[in-house]
Amino acid sequence: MRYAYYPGCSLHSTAKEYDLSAKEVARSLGIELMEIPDWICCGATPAHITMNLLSIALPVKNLLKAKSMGSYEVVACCAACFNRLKVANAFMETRDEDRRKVEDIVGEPYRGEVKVRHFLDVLANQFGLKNLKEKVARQLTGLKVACYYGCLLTRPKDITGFDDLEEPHLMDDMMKAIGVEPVNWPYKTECCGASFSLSRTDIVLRLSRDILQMASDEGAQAIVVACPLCQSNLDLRQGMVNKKYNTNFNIPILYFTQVLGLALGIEAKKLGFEKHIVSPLSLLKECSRRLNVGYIPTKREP
Amino acid sequence: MKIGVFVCHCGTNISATVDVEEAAAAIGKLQNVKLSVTYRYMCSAPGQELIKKAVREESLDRIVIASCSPALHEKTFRKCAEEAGINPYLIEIANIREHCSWVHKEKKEATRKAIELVKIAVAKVARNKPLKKTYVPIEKKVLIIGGGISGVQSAIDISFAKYPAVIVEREPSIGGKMAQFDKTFPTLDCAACILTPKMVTVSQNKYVTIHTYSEIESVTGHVGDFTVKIRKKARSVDLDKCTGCGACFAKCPVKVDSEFDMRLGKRKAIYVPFPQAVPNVPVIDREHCLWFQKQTCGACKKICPFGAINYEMPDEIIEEKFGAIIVATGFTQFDHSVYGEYGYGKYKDVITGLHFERMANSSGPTGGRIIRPSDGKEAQDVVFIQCVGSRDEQKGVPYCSRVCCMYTAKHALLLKEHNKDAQAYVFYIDIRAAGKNYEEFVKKVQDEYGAIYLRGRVSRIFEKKGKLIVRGADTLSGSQIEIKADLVVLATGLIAQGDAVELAQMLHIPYDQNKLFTEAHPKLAPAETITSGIFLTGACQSPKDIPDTVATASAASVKALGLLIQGELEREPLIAKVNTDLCSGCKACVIACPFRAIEMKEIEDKKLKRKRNAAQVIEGVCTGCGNCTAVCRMAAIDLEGFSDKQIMGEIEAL
Amino acid sequence: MLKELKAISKELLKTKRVDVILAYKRASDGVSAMPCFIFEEKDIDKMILDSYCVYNLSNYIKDFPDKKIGIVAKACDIKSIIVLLQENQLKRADVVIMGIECHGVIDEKRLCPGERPVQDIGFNEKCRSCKSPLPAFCDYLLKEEEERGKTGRASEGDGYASIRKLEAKSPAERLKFWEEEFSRCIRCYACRQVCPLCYCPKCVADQTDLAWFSRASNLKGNMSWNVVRAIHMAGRCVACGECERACPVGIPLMELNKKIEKDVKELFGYEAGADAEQKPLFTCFDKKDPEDFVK
Amino acid sequence: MTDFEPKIVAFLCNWCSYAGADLAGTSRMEYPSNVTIIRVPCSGRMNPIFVLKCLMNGSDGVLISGCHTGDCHYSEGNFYARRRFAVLKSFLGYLGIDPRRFQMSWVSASEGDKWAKLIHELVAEIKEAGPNKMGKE
Repeated sequence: MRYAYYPGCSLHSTAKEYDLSAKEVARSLGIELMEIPDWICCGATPAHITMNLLSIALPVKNLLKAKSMGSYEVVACCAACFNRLKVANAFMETRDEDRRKVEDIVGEPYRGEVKVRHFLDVLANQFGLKNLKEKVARQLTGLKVACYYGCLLTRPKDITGFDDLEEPHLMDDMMKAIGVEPVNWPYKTECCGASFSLSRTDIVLRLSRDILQMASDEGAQAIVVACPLCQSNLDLRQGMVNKKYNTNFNIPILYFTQVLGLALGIEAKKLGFEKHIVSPLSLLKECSRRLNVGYIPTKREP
Repeated sequence: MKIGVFVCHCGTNISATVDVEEAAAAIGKLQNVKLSVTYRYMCSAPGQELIKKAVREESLDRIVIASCSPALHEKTFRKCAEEAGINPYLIEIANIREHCSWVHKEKKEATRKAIELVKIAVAKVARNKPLKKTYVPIEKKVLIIGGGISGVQSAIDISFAKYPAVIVEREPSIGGKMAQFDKTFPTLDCAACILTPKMVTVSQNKYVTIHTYSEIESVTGHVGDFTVKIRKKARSVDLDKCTGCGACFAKCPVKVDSEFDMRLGKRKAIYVPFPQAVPNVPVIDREHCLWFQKQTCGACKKICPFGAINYEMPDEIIEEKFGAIIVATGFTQFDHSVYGEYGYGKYKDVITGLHFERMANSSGPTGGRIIRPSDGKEAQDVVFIQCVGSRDEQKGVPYCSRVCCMYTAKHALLLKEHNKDAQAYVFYIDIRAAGKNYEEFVKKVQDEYGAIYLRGRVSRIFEKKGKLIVRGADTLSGSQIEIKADLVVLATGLIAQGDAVELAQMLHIPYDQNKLFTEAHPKLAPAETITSGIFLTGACQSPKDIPDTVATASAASVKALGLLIQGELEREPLIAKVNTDLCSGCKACVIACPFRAIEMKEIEDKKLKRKRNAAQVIEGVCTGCGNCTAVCRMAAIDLEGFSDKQIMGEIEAL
Repeated sequence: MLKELKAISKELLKTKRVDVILAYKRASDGVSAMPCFIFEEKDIDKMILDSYCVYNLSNYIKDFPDKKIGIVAKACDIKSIIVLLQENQLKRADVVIMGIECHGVIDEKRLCPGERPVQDIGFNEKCRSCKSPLPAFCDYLLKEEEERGKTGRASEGDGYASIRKLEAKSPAERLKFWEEEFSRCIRCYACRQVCPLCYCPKCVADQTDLAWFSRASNLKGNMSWNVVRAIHMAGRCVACGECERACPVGIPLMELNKKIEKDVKELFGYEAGADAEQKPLFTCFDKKDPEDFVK
Repeated sequence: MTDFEPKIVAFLCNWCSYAGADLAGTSRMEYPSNVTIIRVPCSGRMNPIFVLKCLMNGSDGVLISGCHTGDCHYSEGNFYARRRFAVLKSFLGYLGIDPRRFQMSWVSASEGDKWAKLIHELVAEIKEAGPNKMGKE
């Protein structure tokens, strides 16, 4: 399986570990991710709240780049990127009038022919959970996680449409498949407040608190996510949440690719666990005691 | 030939976009047109006077009215012509409103088209023939499809006029949805107390025949003479022998979820759906009966002292003739399992209003206790969510189900009456309490019964520590709220029966995009359908509360009676007619007629001086669809009112 | 075969099983065949039977109402008899069909005085797509005494090659083609008179009470006539080819009839003259009839 | 061709399509004025000669509209019409007459919007097809 790979800004900065682990997982499964040469912004937050056409043109530009690579399927990991790329395609497929405007901007005809998939979708539906199960090298038995999908992955349904809108389960299924226990909790798609991340921190803290609370109430040792914004909110803000609401959450926020990586027997150090604020190390140590996770970097590398 | 053309302004509805004066002038120049005038409202009394006067003074012999759609006023002007002494079929309507002034903005264009339309009408009317209405006998009996409150009411009204009525109900008992209700808003009298007397009256009425556990198999014919096949499903219990002693279901070992009690309670495999059922005769549910599944048991047959149990009973198909049909098939509940935010219907303690009715009912499955189906505990905090399925283009139906606001208020009140410590929360979009004493009722529920009304939608329901967490928005305080509820009651909307479309096609009545049956006119003919002789009542037409349902039932009955009391039925003479000189007797029309209204008959061919066969139309049966005229290569059969000459004339006029 | 035919005819007339026999006799040119109506046994000897017997005699059935008719018919002619039965123009009991084995008739257009063997003249176009030399639906089946070598039947092809060629052309070309053809029409209605299925008491073309289309022999009128004729033959024409044969100005009428024949076969799986019991094409429908052309 | 205003005849069945067009009016849906409506009881009433007559009479387009199959007021009329005009449509095309000139549609009494949309499309298509020169020497 070969795909054009669109990392997006997060995966090259705050979500490096997502990028690392995704690539590692892909490699170990023999999935080839070819990064799109000089890809540009996906048009998320700033663009699409300021200028609609731009927010379409940007992703289209990227999709055209992918097309020029001779690839007709693009994989994204960041939920926001995924969402923008999908929206752009839908836009170009359905709205003839505006399509021309966009085509003028990007200077090429485009009718949404380049298909866009989320890495989760590729693994679960393309590679297949059954095959994943077979590839499992480490039994992470006993690890309880809460799968958190956030808002951008599944909405709007008719555009993203690969998992249930109200009750998404693909990540849960995957965790089950690799022997991790997903807790049954209702906040899978609650808002984490990401879009207010900087403007209204208070809201973000409250919403993140609710999510963390629910997760720990249901006995999750970690929250598994597929979106860098969710991750940074829950991870980055966890300390502030604890301060503000004098709670003492210590819930690592892991990317599904990281957990998957562990299960596939990839060395933990290759999966960038050290990059987390709420360190998963102790959790992993515990695992490693039960089963050999391999070398765990103790101090965070610069 | 002297044709008079009368162009209507329709206030400004036409004249705003069509230059009526210019049009009238242009038409005045047409051949055969003796007079062409305009008037503000042709359909008004003075308008019609003007027409009659013109006919007298100008001795007109044909009339064209350029106005609104013939659907609205063709009859009006036919009558007008008759009064003016012209055959009512020597008029034509040019539809320059719906088909012109209302759909075009550019005055020049609209005027041109209006003239065109009138030209056509003039060309047609010039070829019209004076026709006489025909008369056919009427079968003086009414079929009522559905034995709910509307069907029962219709039957009572019709029997009151001493005309026979036949109710066909698919369930084992009449009574319909109302029989499942506990109390009725806003007066809170118990549904059973007001319904059952009616059920008994109708069952003892010598003018009314009731076929329960029966369905309509086919409907053919036309107004005054419908032939209907009714399938009487095998009840396995002899209606005449059974006395309703109940020994059989007391003995029956099989327990099944009761549909009547919304599966909150149990019934037997041989059962009477509810104590006051009419007829009070059990039916065997062959799906679950041991005898029909494994040829074992047979307890009911053994115990029955009257030998009323008959396992061999087959379905029976009876055929009856009717003069009119009243459709009273009612509604079914919207299936809320499409709502993921409410848990896709997988939470036991998320129920519908109808479940609540059964619980609140003292003779219901919980003996009147409002409980949590999951653990049977008394419910303290109950959340009611309105507009579930209603007013939701995405997942439900676009329309308002009209009764939910009221029954939810009623539920909130009943909750309090059953358990004074209970607390009701109601999520609503708007409160629609238009009805006598309705608003007052809702107010009472809010003020005296302390129901907390929250304006907003529920975004999610989930279980936590045995409670249902209901998260929603309170748009008035602009805040998010979470309620830990014991029970959530969804005010699910009213939708058309699953098989509404098949029935509509059987009856040839139209239905809308929501599968609700369409009335002949939304305002002026709400109880009729465009198919003459078929009438509508109750929720099969649109959601209705009990008062409105009963009102429409009586309305439909009056319409049906109005039809029946006519000695014979006046029929439009717009039917097919054979010119035997041209007919080759090839039978094409006979085979192609959807109504079998054409037969072959031997005629004396004068030219060939020999007998031969030619087609002949059976007047009472022909509906005037004209299919025969198109399959006849020799143009030997023609349709009055839409004759080949008229249509060809219209085409030539273009 | 002829001997057998004569014997049967004799019997039929003698026993009064039939009042008249529709058969072929030699025309005055000594070459071609023409119809003859035999009422008495003595005339039976006039009968001939060879590949010059082109005409579809069923056209004359309508001239003998209320008479019992014996008819000599080729497989193709019999189809039109079937349609007549189907359309109630004839009672099965009133007709005795003497089906003859036929391996193709000559192409009259190329017939010129002086007797010549059929192979030099060439077979009639319609024979190329003939399914079988033996009629299925008849009372007497008359077979050739000895194996016939030469046959007009083409081994391959369904006879729609020319139709497909026309269909492949551009609309403009087609319109031009047909306008040229129709412009030659002189409205003699020979096509109608010779058609065994044109039995209407008064053809729409002759109705004066209502002028269905221009009677004038201009392009408009000609086009109308030919289109109406073809549509009125839809699902009825059995491709006996008489109309085209009779057309004095050589309009390829079969190219119209066969187009519709092909369409109804493809659209509704309907074949004219296949079965006397089936309902005529336009007097019935199938709920699954194609609808893709409807918006 | 932009200045060419086509002349289109539409035969509407009285029960569905005519009522649908009425609804378009009551709902004030604007559409081009090129279409003139002739009312017939049922699409089954339509004789192929009517269509031919229109085309010979210089109409640029002809539309027949009836109830959706299964909804016919006379239960089956539109089924007969469908078969009849499937043949005619193909045949006219064979003669080289632009297939856009003769069209058929199902429009129910509640589909005023469909009717308006249909006319917009129809007029656009016929404009593309250009004036009907059929039967003109």
